[in-house]
Amino acid sequence: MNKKRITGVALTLALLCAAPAMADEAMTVEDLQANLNVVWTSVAAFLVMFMQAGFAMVEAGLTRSKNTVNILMKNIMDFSIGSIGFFFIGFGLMFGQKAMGGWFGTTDFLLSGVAIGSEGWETQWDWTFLIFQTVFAATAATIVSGAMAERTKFVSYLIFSAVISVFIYPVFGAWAWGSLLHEDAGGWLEGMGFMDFAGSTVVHSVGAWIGLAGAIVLGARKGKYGPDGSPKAIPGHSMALAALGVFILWLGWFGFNPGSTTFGDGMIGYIAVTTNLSAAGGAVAAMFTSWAIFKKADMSMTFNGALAGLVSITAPCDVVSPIGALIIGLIGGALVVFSVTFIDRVLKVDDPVGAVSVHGVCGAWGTLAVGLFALEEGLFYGGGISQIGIQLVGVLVAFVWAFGAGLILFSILKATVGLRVSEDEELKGLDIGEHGMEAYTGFQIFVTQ
Amino acid sequence: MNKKRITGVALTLALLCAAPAMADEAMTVEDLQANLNVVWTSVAAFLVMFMQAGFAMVEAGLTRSKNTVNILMKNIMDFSIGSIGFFFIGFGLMFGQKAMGGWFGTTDFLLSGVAIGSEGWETQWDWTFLIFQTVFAATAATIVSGAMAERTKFVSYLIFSAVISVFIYPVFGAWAWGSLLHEDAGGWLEGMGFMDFAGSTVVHSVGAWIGLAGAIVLGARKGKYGPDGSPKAIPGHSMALAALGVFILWLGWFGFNPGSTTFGDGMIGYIAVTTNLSAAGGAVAAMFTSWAIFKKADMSMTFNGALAGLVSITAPCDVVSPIGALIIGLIGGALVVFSVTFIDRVLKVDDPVGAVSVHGVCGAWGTLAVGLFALEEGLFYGGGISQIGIQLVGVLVAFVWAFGAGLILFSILKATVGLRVSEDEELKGLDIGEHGMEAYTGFQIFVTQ
Amino acid sequence: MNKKRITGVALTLALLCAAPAMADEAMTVEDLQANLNVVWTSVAAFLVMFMQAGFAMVEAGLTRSKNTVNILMKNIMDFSIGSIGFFFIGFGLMFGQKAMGGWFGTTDFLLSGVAIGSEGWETQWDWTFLIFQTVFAATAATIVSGAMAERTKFVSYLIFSAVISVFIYPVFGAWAWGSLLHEDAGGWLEGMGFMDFAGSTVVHSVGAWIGLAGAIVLGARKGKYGPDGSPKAIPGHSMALAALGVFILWLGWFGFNPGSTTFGDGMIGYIAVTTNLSAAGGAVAAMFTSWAIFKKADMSMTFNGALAGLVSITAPCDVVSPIGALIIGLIGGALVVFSVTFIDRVLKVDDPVGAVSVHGVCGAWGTLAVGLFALEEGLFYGGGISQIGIQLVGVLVAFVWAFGAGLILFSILKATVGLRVSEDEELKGLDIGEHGMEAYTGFQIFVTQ
Amino acid sequence: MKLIIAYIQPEKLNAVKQALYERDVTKMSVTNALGCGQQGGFHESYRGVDIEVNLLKKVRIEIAVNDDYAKPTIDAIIAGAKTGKIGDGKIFVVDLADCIRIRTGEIGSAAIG
Amino acid sequence: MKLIIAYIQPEKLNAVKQALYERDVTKMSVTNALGCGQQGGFHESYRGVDIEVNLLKKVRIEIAVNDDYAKPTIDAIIAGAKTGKIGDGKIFVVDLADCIRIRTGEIGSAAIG
Amino acid sequence: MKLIIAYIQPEKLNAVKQALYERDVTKMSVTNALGCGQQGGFHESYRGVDIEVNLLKKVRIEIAVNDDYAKPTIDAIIAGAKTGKIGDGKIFVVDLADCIRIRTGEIGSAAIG
Ligand SMILES: Nc1ncnc2c1ncn2[C@@H]1O[C@H](COP(=O)(O)OP(=O)(O)O)[C@@H](O)[C@H]1O
Ligand SMILES: Nc1ncnc2c1ncn2[C@@H]1O[C@H](COP(=O)(O)OP(=O)(O)O)[C@@H](O)[C@H]1O
Ligand SMILES: Nc1ncnc2c1ncn2[C@@H]1O[C@H](COP(=O)(O)OP(=O)(O)O)[C@@H](O)[C@H]1O
Repeated sequence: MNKKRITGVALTLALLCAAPAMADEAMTVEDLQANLNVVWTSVAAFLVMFMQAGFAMVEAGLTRSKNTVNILMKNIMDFSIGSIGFFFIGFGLMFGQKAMGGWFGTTDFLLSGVAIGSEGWETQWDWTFLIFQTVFAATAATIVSGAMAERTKFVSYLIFSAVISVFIYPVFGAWAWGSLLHEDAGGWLEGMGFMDFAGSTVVHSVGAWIGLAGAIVLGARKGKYGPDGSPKAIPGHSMALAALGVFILWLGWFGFNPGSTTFGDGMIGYIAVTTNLSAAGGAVAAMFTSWAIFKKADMSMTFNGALAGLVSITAPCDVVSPIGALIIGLIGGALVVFSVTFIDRVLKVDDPVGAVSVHGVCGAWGTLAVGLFALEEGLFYGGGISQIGIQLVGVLVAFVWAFGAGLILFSILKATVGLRVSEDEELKGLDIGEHGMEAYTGFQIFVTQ
Repeated sequence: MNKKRITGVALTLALLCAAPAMADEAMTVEDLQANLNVVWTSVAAFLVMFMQAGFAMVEAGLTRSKNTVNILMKNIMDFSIGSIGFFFIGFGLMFGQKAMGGWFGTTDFLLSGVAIGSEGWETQWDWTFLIFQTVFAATAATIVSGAMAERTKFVSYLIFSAVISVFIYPVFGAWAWGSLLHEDAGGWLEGMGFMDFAGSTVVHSVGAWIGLAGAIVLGARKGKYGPDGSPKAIPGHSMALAALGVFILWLGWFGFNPGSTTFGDGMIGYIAVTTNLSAAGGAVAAMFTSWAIFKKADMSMTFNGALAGLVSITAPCDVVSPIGALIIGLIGGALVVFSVTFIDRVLKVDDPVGAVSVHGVCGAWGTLAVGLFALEEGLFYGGGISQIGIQLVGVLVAFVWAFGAGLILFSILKATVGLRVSEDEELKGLDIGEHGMEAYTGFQIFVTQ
Repeated sequence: MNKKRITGVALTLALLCAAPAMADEAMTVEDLQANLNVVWTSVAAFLVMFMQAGFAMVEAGLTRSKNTVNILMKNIMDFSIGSIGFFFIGFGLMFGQKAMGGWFGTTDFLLSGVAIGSEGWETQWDWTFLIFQTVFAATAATIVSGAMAERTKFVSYLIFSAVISVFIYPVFGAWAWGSLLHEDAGGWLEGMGFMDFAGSTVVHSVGAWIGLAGAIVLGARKGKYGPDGSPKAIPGHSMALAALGVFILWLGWFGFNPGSTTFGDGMIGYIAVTTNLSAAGGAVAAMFTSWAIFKKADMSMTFNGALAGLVSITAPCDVVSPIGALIIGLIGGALVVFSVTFIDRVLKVDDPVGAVSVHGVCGAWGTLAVGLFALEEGLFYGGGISQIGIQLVGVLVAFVWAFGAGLILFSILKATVGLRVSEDEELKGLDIGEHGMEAYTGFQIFVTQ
Repeated sequence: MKLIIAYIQPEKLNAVKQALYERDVTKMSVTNALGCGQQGGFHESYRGVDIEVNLLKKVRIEIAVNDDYAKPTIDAIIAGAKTGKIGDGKIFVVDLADCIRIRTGEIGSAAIG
Repeated sequence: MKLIIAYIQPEKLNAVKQALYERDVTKMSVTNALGCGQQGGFHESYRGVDIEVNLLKKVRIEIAVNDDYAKPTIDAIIAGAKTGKIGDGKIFVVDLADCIRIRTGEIGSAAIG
Repeated sequence: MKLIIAYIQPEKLNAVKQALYERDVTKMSVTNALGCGQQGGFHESYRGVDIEVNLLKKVRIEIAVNDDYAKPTIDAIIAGAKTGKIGDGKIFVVDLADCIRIRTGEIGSAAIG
């Protein structure tokens, strides 16, 4: 039977006769709120899904044209493999009833407890929750590709991307967000009072610390550091794509943060305001900071700054004032410039798109900012220092877990399938080496590095 | 009077006084559900409209830079002409009361029965339904431009694009979806029990079979086949645009499939899950299939695979399990690789972007998959073979109608205004020939074919 | 406390127990409508925000590759600075209680009257209203960058962009839309009966007239006019980006116009229909007009035409019939071709992307069209000529205010920090001059002007 | 030794390469160029303003050959590129004073092939 | 016959073409090039790291002429390209051993124009 | 005077520039080119159809030098570009009949440096 037809008819009836057309028993206001929550959360999930396009464009734009096909393939594959893997394994690990005192879930794999097609199926919340969580998991995974761009073996990438989506991300997620589906399935971190509303740490830092581990194990791109260790610029091939990507991400974040209410009420608008102010602050601060330091208003820093503001406000977006949000964004934006420079020059870790700074460092900053700016718990509002202590624990645990798991994972891959492409392939470009094609046929491209 | 002000005021009042501010008679829960349906269906329609950008980017990216302006013009014009034509003629043909036992509609042109500005106008469903159906019609039309890219005369394109939107698509639509507006206006195919929830056949196959007819009547692009008939590669000019397009389409599909409920409840999330799993499966399967056959993970095949998964799940998205959806997508993704190769090498039909394989072949597959995987009617779930028989009838009828009407239409155009540009124009590029300009001024582009 | 968890739980409860889980007192249907309005208005705001990406792509695509970084920087900065400035100052000026008989607001800066975190906070409308109005303000500001592209000093741009968002736009907004937040805070123009539903004049014309003033004060780009004053073509560098931008804007307009109801009911669908028909009409009319005049179907005119249709229908979208909307769009599309040519050849004002024609001229046309086509007030529907008189007043006032304020502002800047880059910088490109980098590293780009 | 420089229509490159291969000339260097010659330009327009385009896309081939190969090489280029229509292109021949293979340091005729 | 190769500033191309036309030199081939000479490079930076850019955009013109046209051609290029600022460019003159028009097979001086 | 034309691997450009600077050769012009030589091409494929790519990316350097600079220049190019692997490239030397500096009108040897 064609549901579409039925609803069409039902609607027509409802409108024509003004009789309760939908239900055996009358629909209640609460049912409707539940339906509204579904609509809102679904739309938010779609916006977050679209962030994949944003990441793809940013990462492609900030790398060289000889590696464009490769980075695009990585982006579509991490989302595809992640969507499947999270459905089978990750979701249950993260949201199922917890084993061993809140360390990981053991139920709800494939949402198997939810009968399909049965009575009341059409008003189910769980599927909407699943798609929303799936796109979050994919976000964490996709962050890694940026930090490891232009030199990672494709087959290795597929493997570790799967591991991130089915294991590293959901396990940490279980600790911090385990109770989102079943109230009594909470993880140990949230049990302590750790606050990370939309995932500064859970999603962004986790992804970034894995990426950091990857960038370290891989080593820098050929030509990134001179013989004397001085960093060289390897400019990306399209600032237009990079900018487009950032705008798409900014849009997607309105799904990410306000969507994390998973509830259709005025908080959506409020969180949209804090999110937007922080992003704007990030862009402004990064621009002026880069201008002051480098004597030019640097574009890639400015756009990174907007992302920095967005990552920073992800954890505190629902508990801070708009002014607080703006300050958090401004600091995030300044921070990202220093962090990129520090990682590039001092740590000498080669992160082509600045993913570690944007998602890792600013993710940590945003998480800590909860302890400072939260209207109830924050230090600056008389909430004392206990919350910031808890936040610090969460930040550190995320680092240890994600960076540690990443190091182990990448070391194993390095020793087995190999993590890095050959020198010759890196020189010619991964597009030809891994995929046997070029991204911009016909265009005369002149790359001497 | 300014509606905006009124609603603003009404809202303020509603919030301040908590009194029923909207209505002479009290609003009911059913009224609200109707409003929620409007919001959801409108948002879904906008997402589907955005697929036009996706198609434009995919088609531009997979063709040569000398034809970019032309393909972009075709994309905006099919949407524009289609929107107008469907409003005047197509909509009534499709959804009006049916003449002659369900063959086509004869009422509701311009939604003329719906009084504008009258009592209750603001709660009308019909306009939302119209915009939703308009963007669907435009999707069918736009598929054709890809299959006929890089050699079709622009003026001919405008003509046949209009014919598709006002006649070929809506007539078939009347048969399969005729009752969506008026319950008693059903077409003969749906009367038989044909199931195509969101249009694997109605939208995608119909568009693709017309495109197939067009590609055949046109003949291959110069240089596509060697003197011995061996296919040559004519690489597209921007994999970045192509990838962006696929991500946009993937997003748009969350309007296409879940939106086809036109109803705000939990089915949105469920269909989003099946849709996403199938898309992911399609990408993964296409990648591994291309890898196995061509020894390289082919990018354009992988991205085509995601679309293949999306097209495949479009018909069955509401009646299959997530696992079923994943399998449907995996098969669709593998299928598209073989189909592209088969059409290219054996049929020797030149379809630059793979539209026939993606939308036609996988559309047929998805429609048949209903008969196999539907939880109630599907063969694999004990539903017997009757449904698959009905689905087969629908698939064949779509082919005969769309391919046949296409052949006639293109043959007439060929004999009159002419369907194909001159050899010289094809060589120089349609951008210069048809539009007197280039797409990438300043860029050194080196095309030797 | 983690709101996310609570709502998740609440939902689960609501679904499992079907008990009123949300509230101390029972939620009413009106509460729900308010929640639905929040969801809809927020989604609409996000779509409008995404128009920033559209503007960025259109402006980048229609200018030369040596100025791409600069135009992208301008786009992100006007949104960022605008978001912050509008929050602090613009919003209150526009929507606060009016001083001096409706000239500007003096309250509600930072929405300071709205207690954060208090009882009922979560159902607040004001924040949603703020984010929606913020993205509108940013739209007005961003229009200016197109008209002044390829020669404006970056630091000057930052300054005047801020002035537009915090002063020029909100003051005019106060006159026409002042009552949207507080019913009794209406401005003098709306008091007269001026109708501009979604901002043909308030947003688009205001932005464009400022841009016109800027383009005049700046003077034309080097090489734009020959020694004899004949206009030269300076083709943009990427029609693909320009087209993508237009599609994004078209999508965004479904937030702009239907979103301006800020109310979730059937008017959304209705306005979507009128908006879409007008856009389609604009594209079609512009194409055929350019074809007739220039003998070629000009792409940039066609895409400008779609925008012209969209701008034209912005004021009258809620009060005209679909046929009326189509006609308005057709006229707008034809108008834009003549206007671009007129401004280019006769006025000899150099507007690289046609912003003055698209947003200014068509904005004025759309505003006047209310007086002609409005089903109640319109001349063609027996409404007499009084409304068109009022509309004309609004159009003229907008011109005088925006163009005048712009002239003053730009003259001051010219005399102080300087408005235009040096000749040498203009030649080399603003990307290198202002930002020390190039947009397309590696690509061989051959620009001889 | 001679350095042969040829400007041809872009779409003839494959045919020229083919013709060269048949005459055992397998080394060459190719760049893209814009040519201005007898072949008429054409009009483009942008936003209603005409543009006279008289720099047309060409391919530039550079081939260093020993003297006895000069004639066959020229013949091959003509064979591959000639259509008889204006715009077919030109071949320029320059004396080559010396030639060095970077890899081996060979010089003169030995280095050319 | 001479082959004249000139490197000029990109924005001077139109002026040079104009000057050549006035002297009846209507055939030429143009490529884009990067030049390194006396003209100072400039600094770019990317993500805070400096890049020394000393390959500047130039246009390369190649014109084959009969001997008596060499001087006017060179004069025309100078007339069109000279600003007196460093970076104006260079002209190189090479003896042309032969010239063939592909379309007709004409050779030598007859083929040049 | 000599005009030295060298085709090298793109990634060797910086090394060659370095080597030239060390020998006081600071002026040159660079274009991108596609080379076909002894170095094997490779396979690409697109949508399952193979493409034989035998035009490989190269960089073309053009340097005008006085006769006594010819040898050091060639040596420098070899020093910077040589890896010993096929594809390293070639150097062609052509007699330069004349050289003019556009800015000053200087001619001959004086104009070269
Ligand atoms: N004297 C010349 N100097 C440099 N390039 C030339 C000269 N004559 C012709 N060319 C090149 O050859 C191309 C074809 O020349 P053209 O005169 O159009 O054709 P044809 O040789 O068939 O008469 C030109 O576009 C230009 O690139
Ligand atoms: N010896 C040379 N060999 C090759 N190209 C040269 C040589 N000298 C100059 N050029 C080219 O000419 C351009 C201008 O030279 P430059 O020395 O900067 O200016 P000027 O001639 O005004 O002193 C350079 O960028 C380069 O492309
Ligand atoms: N005879 C030739 N004429 C023109 N260019 C040549 C010639 N021989 C070599 N080249 C250029 O030099 C490049 C390197 O030549 P190749 O034979 O591959 O390497 P190697 O010199 O190491 O044997 C080629 O790709 C081509 O660009």
